[in-house]
This record gives sequence, structure tokens and C-alpha cells, in this order.
Amino acid sequence: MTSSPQSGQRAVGKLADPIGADAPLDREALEEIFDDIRTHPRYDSELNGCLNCGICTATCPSAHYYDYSPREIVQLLWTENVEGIYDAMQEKIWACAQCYTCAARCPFGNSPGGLVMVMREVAIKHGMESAKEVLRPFSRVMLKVMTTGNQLAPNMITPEHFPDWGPNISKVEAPLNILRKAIPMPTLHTQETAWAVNLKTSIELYTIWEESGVLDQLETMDENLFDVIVDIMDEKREDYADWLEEQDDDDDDD
Amino acid sequence: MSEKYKTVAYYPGCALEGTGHGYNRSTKAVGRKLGLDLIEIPNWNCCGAMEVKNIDPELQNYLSARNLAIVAEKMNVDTVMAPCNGCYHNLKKVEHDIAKKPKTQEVVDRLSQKAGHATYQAGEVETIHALDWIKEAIGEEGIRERVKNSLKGLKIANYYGCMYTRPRNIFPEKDQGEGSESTHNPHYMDDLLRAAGAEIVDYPLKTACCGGAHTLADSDTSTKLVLNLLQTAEDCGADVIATECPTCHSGLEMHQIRAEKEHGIKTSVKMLYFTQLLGLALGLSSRKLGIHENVSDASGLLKERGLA
Amino acid sequence: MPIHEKSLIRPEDLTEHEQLEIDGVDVSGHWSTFIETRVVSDYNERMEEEIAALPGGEYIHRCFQCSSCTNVCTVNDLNPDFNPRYWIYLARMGFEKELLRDKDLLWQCVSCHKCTHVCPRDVAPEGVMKAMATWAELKGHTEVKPAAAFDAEFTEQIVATGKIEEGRIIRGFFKRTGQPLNQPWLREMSLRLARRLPILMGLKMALAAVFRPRTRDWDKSRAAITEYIAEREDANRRALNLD
Amino acid sequence: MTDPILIVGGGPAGLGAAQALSAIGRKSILVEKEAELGGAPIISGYAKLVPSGEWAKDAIGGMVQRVAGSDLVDVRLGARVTEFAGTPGSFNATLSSGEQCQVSSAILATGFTHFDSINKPEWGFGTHPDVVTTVQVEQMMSSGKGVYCPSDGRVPDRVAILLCVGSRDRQIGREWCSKICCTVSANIAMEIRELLPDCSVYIYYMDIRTYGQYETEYYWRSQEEFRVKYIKSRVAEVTSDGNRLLIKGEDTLVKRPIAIPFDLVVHAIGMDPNLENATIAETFGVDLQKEGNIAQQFSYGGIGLTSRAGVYVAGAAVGPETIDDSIAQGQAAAMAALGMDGGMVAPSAAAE
Amino acid sequence: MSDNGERFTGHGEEWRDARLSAQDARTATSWVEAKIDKRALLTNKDRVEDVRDAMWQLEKDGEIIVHRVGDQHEPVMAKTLYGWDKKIPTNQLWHHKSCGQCGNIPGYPASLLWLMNQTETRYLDETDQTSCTAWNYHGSGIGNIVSLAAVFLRNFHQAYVSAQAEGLDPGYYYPLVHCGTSFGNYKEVRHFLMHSAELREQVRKILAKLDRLIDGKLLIPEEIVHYSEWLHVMRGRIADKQQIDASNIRVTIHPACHVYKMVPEDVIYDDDVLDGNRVAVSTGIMQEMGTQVIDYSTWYDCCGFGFRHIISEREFTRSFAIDRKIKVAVEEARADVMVGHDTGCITTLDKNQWIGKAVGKDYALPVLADCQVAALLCGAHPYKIVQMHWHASPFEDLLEKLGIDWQRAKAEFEGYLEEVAQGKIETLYEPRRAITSGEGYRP
Repeated sequence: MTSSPQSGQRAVGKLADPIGADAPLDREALEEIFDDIRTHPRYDSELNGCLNCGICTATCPSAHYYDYSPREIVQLLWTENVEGIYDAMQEKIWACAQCYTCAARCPFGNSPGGLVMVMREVAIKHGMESAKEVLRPFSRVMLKVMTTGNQLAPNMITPEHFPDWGPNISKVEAPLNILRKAIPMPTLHTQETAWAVNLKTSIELYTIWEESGVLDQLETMDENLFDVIVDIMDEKREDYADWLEEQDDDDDDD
Repeated sequence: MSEKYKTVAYYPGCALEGTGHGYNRSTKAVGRKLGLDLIEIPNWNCCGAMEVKNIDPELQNYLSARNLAIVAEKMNVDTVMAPCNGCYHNLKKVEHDIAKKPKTQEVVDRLSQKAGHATYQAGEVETIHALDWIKEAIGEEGIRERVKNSLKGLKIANYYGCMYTRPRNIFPEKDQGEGSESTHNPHYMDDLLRAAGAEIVDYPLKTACCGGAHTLADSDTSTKLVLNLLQTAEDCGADVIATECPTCHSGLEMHQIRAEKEHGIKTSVKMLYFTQLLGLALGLSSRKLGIHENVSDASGLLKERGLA
Repeated sequence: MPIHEKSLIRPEDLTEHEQLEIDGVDVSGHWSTFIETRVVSDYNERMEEEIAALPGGEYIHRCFQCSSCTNVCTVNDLNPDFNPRYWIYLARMGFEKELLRDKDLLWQCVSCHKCTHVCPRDVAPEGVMKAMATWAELKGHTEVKPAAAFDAEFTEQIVATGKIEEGRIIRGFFKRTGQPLNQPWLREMSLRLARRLPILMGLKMALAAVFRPRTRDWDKSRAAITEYIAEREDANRRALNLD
Repeated sequence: MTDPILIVGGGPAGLGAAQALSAIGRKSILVEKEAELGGAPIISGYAKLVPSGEWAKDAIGGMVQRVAGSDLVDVRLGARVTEFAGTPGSFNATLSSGEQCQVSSAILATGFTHFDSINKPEWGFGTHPDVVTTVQVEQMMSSGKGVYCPSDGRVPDRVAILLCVGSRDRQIGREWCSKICCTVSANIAMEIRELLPDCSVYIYYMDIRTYGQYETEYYWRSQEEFRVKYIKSRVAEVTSDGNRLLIKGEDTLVKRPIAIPFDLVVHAIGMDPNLENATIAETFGVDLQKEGNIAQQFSYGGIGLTSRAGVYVAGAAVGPETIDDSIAQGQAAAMAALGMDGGMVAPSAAAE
Repeated sequence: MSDNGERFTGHGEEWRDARLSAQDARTATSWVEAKIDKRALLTNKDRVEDVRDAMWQLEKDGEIIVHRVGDQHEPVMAKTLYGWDKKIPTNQLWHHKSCGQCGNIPGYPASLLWLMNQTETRYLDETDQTSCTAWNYHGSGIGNIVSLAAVFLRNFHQAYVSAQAEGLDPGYYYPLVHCGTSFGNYKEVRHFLMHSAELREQVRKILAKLDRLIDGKLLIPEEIVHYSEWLHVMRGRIADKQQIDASNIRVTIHPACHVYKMVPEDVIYDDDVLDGNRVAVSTGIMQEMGTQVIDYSTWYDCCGFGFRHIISEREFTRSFAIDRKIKVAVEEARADVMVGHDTGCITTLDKNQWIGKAVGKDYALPVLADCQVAALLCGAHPYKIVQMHWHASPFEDLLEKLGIDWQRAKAEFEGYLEEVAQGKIETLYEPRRAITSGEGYRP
């Protein structure tokens, strides 16, 4: 046996392109990625087997436009095609619209959408470039949810960020703060968050981020954003500690 | 030595009158040397190769049937031997189609009548390849007895190509158990050359395609396919690729050069027709076997091994 | 945002406006880009019959998509886009648009017959590939491909003389396809031969150019064949609803 | 004197058992809950049967006539068994009429229930009138009216048959293969092509299971002779654009979503366990297997054994089954019941 | 047919008519048409798992505490896809708000609260709640099962204890989830929690740190309830309050994926709504209020939101929303309005229409939530309550068709805005009730 991969292929009678040759992939790294997927807590309940029936892709909104097929994703996982899995994580898995129609339809009871989520989590864990690219436009939402506990704010929806939503973001001319106050729900008189979230609540959520490893995920993906968030939250925690102290003082005064 | 195939009708085909001249010369020379008689089919025509089939398969059937009809009608032999895989394949194909397909019978009959010759009927003539001819008429033992100049030390990869074995349904005599030729792992050439003293290497691409049909139309594809064949033969340690088809042979030769000229990939394995190799073993001269007419220049190698 | 998964969308399915303003809002570029569906919404139910009517295509309807053909395919080894199984399916179902995306590959079959050798349903895929290439050419979807030009040159010589002569085939083919005969590798090949056989080679080439090899007593066959070819060409065109 | 053998169910399996017993001169009581004999092929109005190609009315009808005309078979129509007590060789069956019968053994040939497509709402049955079941198409053909779109009576140009409706589907708790729908669908497809040569028929499948000889006779022939098209795709939804039905699928061989218009969509409905199996199991004291069929004791020494000695089972009562195998199993169960009389003890009973 | 006249089907010479009598044919048809008890057969709990059974077991084992839907919540039973019962509480509800609704369609929750006022339903709308974070998770991949589960249990714990701020018993209020994604996500997470002891342990540690365990145990809700389910079981009572006739309105329903496709066994299907063939919520109340609900070919399709696409790949979102939903509703169903029951869908279908002008697809179809339409028909103010000015799609024609003078209503609202500027703000409930804990909390 010779050491060249091409002749290895030829030895079993399989032809190859002798003129253009591809660089081999690092199989160990690929298997590590697959292992992370396979051992994910969701994995077993999302994948039971696959008949290749295609009902998932049939009903998939992304397949409507993209060369994307949940069936293919399930097949790659089911057949443990580590190269294919890695390739899909570069691009395809981000096409999924997470509607879970596939899961609702699968006769085997699989959840291709859930499997995509597992792959996305693992892409993040491995700091894959595709995940970073996809995350970038999400950073405003990330910052919001990680520091306030609330994912969206009325003041995020501006013509600069959403020109394609047209000129009528509101059909009544008035400053945003007035429009918000005209909502008959006191919790919604806010602009920075969708509803008023109290300080303790946002700190509680931040604790969840810390304890569940989400903050670590973020550090891998976007160090700058991570630093900003940590700074903000340190400050919030101090404020909260101060406030608690004040309460204690008040109590002492009583 | 049996009497079988001692005298056969010879269908050289167009290629053996052109680029396959060395094959033609060596086949005839080996036949003479072995005491076998070849009677060329009078007035034969081209079998149509793959090209006419692509225009119309029944037209190609007619072309081949015409040759068989001449043998059946005008020659006093019941066997036709074709050294070219393409010719051999097409004669086998019309034999099959004419027996099985009413449409073929209809077209062949119609055209034969219009052309004013007898319609070939299934089973009138047996078609064999040059390999069958020597294997059956002389056999390995017969070769071994006659070897004057053993091919000992020569490492050979035997290349059979596509048309000799595929598709299986036109070769009913193959895959019939021990002794018969195999479509999956043909071995007649191996047997004969081994008997001539050569060392036969284990060549996994025996029946892979050389892209001969597209040698000009899609030269890049042919070059890639041929390169696979050549490099694998070299990986297997072969000095020589033995061939039994003029199209494959010239394809290997041409694309060996093309790979070198267009892609800078050089290979040194030589191509020789199996009849040339057999002839050398039987003591025939290199010149008589047309070895100098090959593009692939094996003279240095043969000299080095004391074979020329 | 530019589309992250853009490579998953066929360029022809994107509608983009480099400069666009609507109701006073600048929505140039990706702000107004739309994607057209890639969902196949109908079949051309005549397609299978058309290909079945062409030489080589007659058993296409037997296919049950086991993919033995693609698995063994010589050209598929070199180019995974060359997929007989897939094309047979497209043709059978009438996914005309899809098949036409690969129209420039169809002719590349090298006729190694591996597919026909293994096909459990005797579809003779090798023939079907030829029929598909012919279909694409006759329908005007592609120009006459080099393989077809070669076949035509080859067949014409046989019709004319009963035999072919390789040098003439090469010259005829290059002329048909508008390529120079002076290919470096061909020249190299002639040179190598000529180095060893200068006189004989020259003589042979000259002789072949003057005295074409021909089958004696060929006239009646030629007439029969010529008539038959015309008949078949006519039938092919009728099957495809041409003229 | 031996008591008669009780047969519950007058479909192919029950008829097979009754026929076999009367052929050797043994009396039987055949209890059928419907007002006539014949089971699903007759009562549901099947058209031509697989694999004989005979009309159900002729093939099964002939069996019904022979059984009904036999002096040895006591047929009770519109009846059920409400109680079943005793020991092998000497059982007492109470019928819904209140009548008591002494029987030596019982054969349960209680059959199956067609899957109700309403359980798969996204496939349009019950929402769009032109979505029908294989059984309904059988009826269209057997009633001589031909195949048409129920909404307006027009002749369809394009028909889709969807396989595995109510089979192999964990979403609705039916994981089994109904065994016969692939073949039946190929048969129906050929019949449609024969009745309506201009109508294209497409079969949407995820696997084809025209097992054994059915492969050539149905799967291959439907393609080779009848040009039926097979699309490897399980469809997502059947909706309507107001004119034609739209089938949304992925052609998995092409790897592309497809949304194809059709005039008529046919659900190849599967075989559910008999809806009444819970009651039947309780009455006869036999076990059901996990999917709700009557549990068969697998033993190569005995045939059609249930968990209770002296009570046998045959046909689709044990799971999806073909008509001819149901008949054969009915006959075999009859032989097993006889064997018990003759002192041949069923292996499972012997083990107890 | 072959040349000799023999049938090529091989069915043989016995080819002849079935001779099925008319009576036989009728019997045959009725056999098939007789409907089996819809989805109940073989979707019993031996075959399809009901996660609630796992909950009861874990509670018995002392691992969790189940927050029950009690009599005080005046539950109404509804049938789900498999025929199972689901208890829908109709009173004493804790609003688990939706960030997208509150952020850009505030009339959505406001209409719901207004309807609760009309039906005298007690509720709490407070500040101590976080987003479910599932949008972010599905969109970016940041987040994981542990974080999602912890957020779920934190918020539901707060719902449980919130009444204490008003001096009432824990469990007084039952959480009602506004967002479809939160609803689906919470159900999915509950499923994972019930099946993984490891996950329960991880989450227990976090909740302990937050002091959000009950007796050291996780608190799990008996039912996870979407507001549309409340609206559905209340539809009769709401229709009783109807003031505006809507019989001339053609409605298309957009059902939300995360509402009815995620954990589908928990979704309401009602025999009285489209024969039980489609999910019942929204359609039920629209029918109850006399609108014409029109079916259309892309009913099952999603809206195109895509979680990450709505932010970073709106080419997909807008193309899908317009081509697969809006266009079909307008051209095929000739709809006057599209009605949905989820945040993302309403946002997507509403906001992405305008850009259709770029490719000549200007359909101008109003998009509203079911509770907004219900509130309108019960006489809610289109601007002050239903807050329609936040919608991008044109709704004015719809209001005219309903006989509502929108110009007057708009003028009223503009007048009201001036009062707001001066601090004269009208609210649906006493504002101080919103504050239940943490900073600023004063009992």
C-alpha cells in the first residue's frame, strides 16, 4: 500500500479525479463535534430513526427558498456522517426557521428543528465562524436580554434599523414616550424595555445566565459584547446591593 | 491442442487498419506461429462502434449483422473472431438483440433485403474475441509448451476495458463457472500471459473505463480516466499494461501523452497488445509484431529485459 | 443584512434592486431583495414519452430509482453532478426545468456500460443518457455537443464508404467543432511516432488521405441506410412534436 | 357427540373456518355482528381483489353462498357473543339475543377496522370532498360508477394516492405497517389507468412494500405497463387553492420541495385493530397485544393460539392481513380447533 | 389491450361488473363514513405519553410540586388533538407577557386585558417577569436547555407566589402565557424536565440560588396555558358582549407554529370548530362572533418569522410572508383581515407587507390578533385600547367595513394623547398592583 490517499481509493477500484485533489479534513475534530451533538441532552428525544420520507422538508418554509432540507440534516446525523454534519453547520443549519412544523409532522416522532438547535448550540460551543457571523446582527437583542431580562424594546424599532418596514412605524404622530404612556397597561409605559422589569428580576435572570453556562457561550462568541454585559451587570448588582442595604437601614430605623 | 477455432473468420475492424495496426500484425503473426488460420471476412464493413448506436441502435445492429451474414452465407466457418472490443461487443450485441428483440429482427431484415443480401439469423455464427481464440485453441498449456523467450520478470497489468465484459446479458457464455471467462474479474489475458512467463500484477482497474468514446469529444474526461489507469498500474508495480482492444490501447497511449503535455503529469508504464507480448514469448521479433508501430515506446524496456 | 445562506439560493431566484426608494424611504439592496420559490409546482407529463421515443430511451419507464447506475458510473466518480439515476427520475416525472439545469452535462456519458451491466430493471441507462442528450439537442436546449458531432462524423463516413479512417475522423471532427487540428498533444503524439517510423507514417497518412478505406459492394447498403436514417430522424422529430 | 365450534366474525377468516369445518362434516355456529356475511370485502364494497383480480362480490360472495347454504353452519346475523365461559371442549357462549350455546371451542375471526382518515387532518380528508380513501375508490369502482371527483362528479385528470395513511406513523400512535396498502394502491392505480387512460396516477410513498410476488405483479407492472408514477415523498399537507387540490411534499430523490395540483387524492388507509377488541378480549378472556390486536401465541407447534386454551384466532384480528391469508388462517384455525377435540392439546395449554 | 383482445391487466376473463346493488353500495359507504371517535382510538396513554402522568409520579415521589388549576380558577375543560382533556383556567390569571407584543403591538395585550375587564376576570399584570428567552435561543443559538428551564421555572414560580403581595395565598393566580413561542418553549422544556433527572438537578441548584423552590422542590404547572385557549373557552361569554356585526367580514386565520405544532398533543381541537380538522383557537372565536372564516391553501404554512431571519435575513421573511401567506389570503381567499394568535406571526405578517411594493406585491391586508378583533367587535376603542396605530398594514378599510368611524376615533385618540402628555393617563387596572416585589415594592 502506498501512503497517498488517491492510490488508496484506487486500490478498491474506485476512480478519483487525479488532476484536482482535496485537502483531507481533520477527522478527530469532526468526531469531537459530533460527539457534542450526540451527547446533548436533547439529542435522544429528538431523533428516533429516519425513513427518508421527506415530510419534514415538504413542510419546511426554509426549503421553500433555500437549498436546505431537514431530511438531509436528520440523515446526516442518523448516518453519523461527520463530514456532512460539519459542512451543514457551516451554513445550512442557519437556514432553519425554527417553526417546528417538521417535528409536528414526522411519523417517527423526530424533531429536525430541535436537532438544528442542538447543532447551533454546538456550533457556538466550538466558536464556529458561521455561528459568529449569524450572531453579529443579534448583538442588540443579546445585550438587551442579558442585561434587562427583556428581549425587545420599543426604541429598538427605528427607521434606520427597519427601513423595509416602511414609513408608518406608528400611524399616529407623537413622540414615543407619549405613545407608550397612552397604552392602558402601566407595565408598558417604557421605552428601553418592552415592559418594566424590576432590578431584582433582571439580576435573577443574569444569575441564570451565569449558572447555566450561557455567559461562557457568549464569551466564546463575542468577547466585546461579553465585556460590556459583565460591566453593566456588575453595576446593576452593586445598585441592587445598595438598595438592599438601604432597605435594611430602613428596617433598622423602624 | 483442440481443433476448435483452428480456422476462424477474421474481423479486424477499422481500427486495426489504422492506429491498431500493431495489433493486427501481431494477431496475424501469433496466429501463424500457432498454426491457426485466419480468413478475413470479404467485404466487411465497420461495425458502427458506439457512435452509430448513439444515432440509432438498430442501425448499428444492421451494420454488425451484415458482417455476420457474410460469414454465414459466404464463408465455410461457423466462428468469427474479432480482436477489437468494440467490434466484438457489437457482434455479440446483434446476436443477442436479433434473438430477443422483434424490433431488431424487423429493422435488420428490412435493411438486409434492401441491401440485397441475406438476413442474418440468430445462432448462425459464433462470435469470439482474440482472447477466446487463443485460450480455447491453444490454451495455457499450449502456450507454456511453445514459449521460447519467457516473459519472466516482466510485470504486467492486464487491462480489459468495458466492451469485453459489459453488459453481461450479451455474453451468455461468460460467468458460467470454473474455466469460463468472468465479467466481473476477467482473467483470460492473465492466464495466457502468465503461461508465457510474465508476472501478473493484481490490477483493480481491469474493467474500468478509459473514456475511449470521448477521446476527442471530451478529452479532459478521457485523460483523467486514463491517468487513473496508468497511475494505478504503476502503483501496482506494473512495467507494462497489456491491452486487448485497439481503442483502449490508443486511448492509453494518447492520454498518457496528453496528461504529460496538458497537466504535466508524467507516467512511464508502457502499453503493449497482449498478442505482441505473446508473440515475443513465442520468439517472434519485435518488428514482426509491430511493436515499433506503437506510440508507447517499449523498446528500451524490452531490451533491458532481454525480450527484444 | 446580506443573506448568510446565499449560496443556498439560486441566483436566478433573487430579485434585487441596486437603487430603490419607496414612499421616500431608501430600500436599496438587501432592504428590498425578494426570493422566488424553488418549489416545483408542476410536471411535464410528456417528457418521459419523448425521451422514450428517442434512440436508447425506450426502457426508461422501468426505472425504480435504486441508483445502481449512479453508484457504478465512471463519470460520476469524476463529477458527482453527473447522476444518471437523478436525471432518469427527472425525465420520468417531468421535472423539465431541473433536467435542463444539467443540460450541458448529459452528453458526457462515456458509454462504459457499467450502468447497463448492473441495472436490475434493465433500463439500459447508457442508452437513456444518449437519448436525453439527443432530446436536449433536438429541442434546441443545447447546441450540438462534441459527442454528437463525433457520432455524426463517424456515422457519415460509414454511410459513405462502409468503413472509417481514423485520421479522417479526427480531421472531420475538429472541423465540425471548429477546433484547430494543431493540438499540442496530438502533435507530440505524431512526433513520437514519426521519430520511429518517419517514412512509413508519412506514407500511410498520404495513402489514407487519397485512398479511403472502403467496403466493396456497399452502394445498396448505403441507400438502405440513408433511407432508414431519414425515416428515424423524422420519427424522432415527430415524437418531440417538432416541425 | 361433540359440540359445534363457535366462529366469531363472518369475514374471509370466519368464512374460511366455517367452510373448512363443514367440508369435513363438523358443525359450527357463525356469529356475525352485521346484517350480512362477507366482512370488509363485501360490507365495505371492495372492487377487484389482490391477487386474483376477481371482484370481491364474486370471490367472497361465493364463499358466503357456500357457507350460508351449508346445513352444518348455523349462521347468526346481527348477533354478538356477550359471555363466554367454560373449559376447552365444553364452553358456554351467551349470544346478544340471550340464547345459550354449548360449543367445544371458539375461533375469533373478528377482523379489523379501517383507519379513519379524519385522524390525519392535515391530509385533507373531511375538509376537502375530493380527498377520499382507497375504500371509497373501491366502492366507486365496484358500484360501476367509475372514478370521479365527489365534489362535482368530474373525471379526474390527475390522481394522487398517498401511502401509509394511518400506518407507520408515531404521530397518531400507529407504528405498524398495514401490509397490504402498497399492493392495493398499485392495483387501484392500474385500475384507474385502465378505466381512465388519460388520467395520470401518482403514488406518494416512503417505502414500497409490495412483498413477494406482488413486486412483479403490482409494483413493477404498474410502472411498466400502466405508467404509474411513484414519488418518494411523504406529503406534508393536502390543501386546496379553490380549484384543485394541492399536495405539498419533498421529492426526496430530487431533494426539492414540490407542490403539485391534483383533482383527486386517495388515502391508502391502513388497518387499525378492531374497534371492539377491548370488549372482545374481555368477553373471551384473551389478551391483546400492545397495539390492540388479539395477541397470538407464537408457537410452531400450534396455529392461531390465543392466551386462552380452546380459543383460537385467525385473520386480521391479529394484525394487518391479506384476504387470502385470512382465509387460510381461518381454515388453519379450524384444523387447530379440531385437533384439540381429538385430544391433541395445544402446546401453550400443555405448558400450563 | 393486446392485439388478441385479451385484457393486458391479467385480471382474466371474469372481468365483469361488481353487481353491487344500490343498497350494498350504500351500506358500504356508510361503513366508511361512520366516523370513529376521532383521535381517541389508539392515541391512549399507553401509546402516546402524556407528560402530566410523569408529573403526578414525580410529585408522588416527592421531587416536584404541581401548581394545580384549581376550582378557584374556574377551569373549563377542552379537548386536545388526541381527545385528552385540558383544563383551561378562566379566572385569577397571571399575565405572562410577550416582549414582542409589548414592544411593538401593545394593543395585543391591552385588548386581552380589556376583554378580561369586560368579562370580570381577575388578573395580575406585574413587573417581576422576564422574557422566556426562547426567541433569542431559536434565533442565535445562545442559551441552552438549562437556561431555558430555569427561566421557565423562575417565572412560573413568581406567578405562583405573586398573590402574596396582595395578601393572598400562593397559587391564587394561574399563569397565562401570551406569546406562542413562550407557550411552545415552556411545554417543550417541561417535557425535557420531566424526563431528565440530571436536568432537574441542574435547574434545582440554580433556582435554589434564586430562592425560587417550594419546600426545596421544583414547582411545575399542571397546565401550560396560552391566552388564545382562554379566549377560546371564553368565546361564548365574549360573544355575548359583542356590539358590532361582523358577518360581512372574510377572515383568514394564521395559526402559529409554536402554538399548535410544538407539543401538538396539548393543543385544542374542537369538534364544533371546522369539524375538529384544524386547531380550534382563533377560528373558534371568529366563528362565534359571526365572521366568515375562509380556508386557504397555505393555512399550514408558517409566517416566515424564522427567529433569526426576522432580524438578520429579512429577505426570507418578507418573501415568505408575502408569497405564502398575504398573497394567498388576498388573491385566493379574498380576505378582509388575517387573524393570528402569536407575537412573531402578527409582527411578520403586518410589518413586512409594505416592502412588497418593491416587486409589485402591494396587498394591504390588515393583520390583527384574535383578541384585538374580539375587543373591537365588543366595542373597544380602536386606538386607545386596540392600539391599531402600531400596525403597519392598513386597517382603515376594515374599520369602515365594520362601520367604525376611524377618523373620529383617531381624532379622539390624538386628543387623549395631549392629556397623556399632561399626565392624565387611563389604565385598565390600578397601576400599583403591577409592582409585587424587588425595588420599589411597597405592600
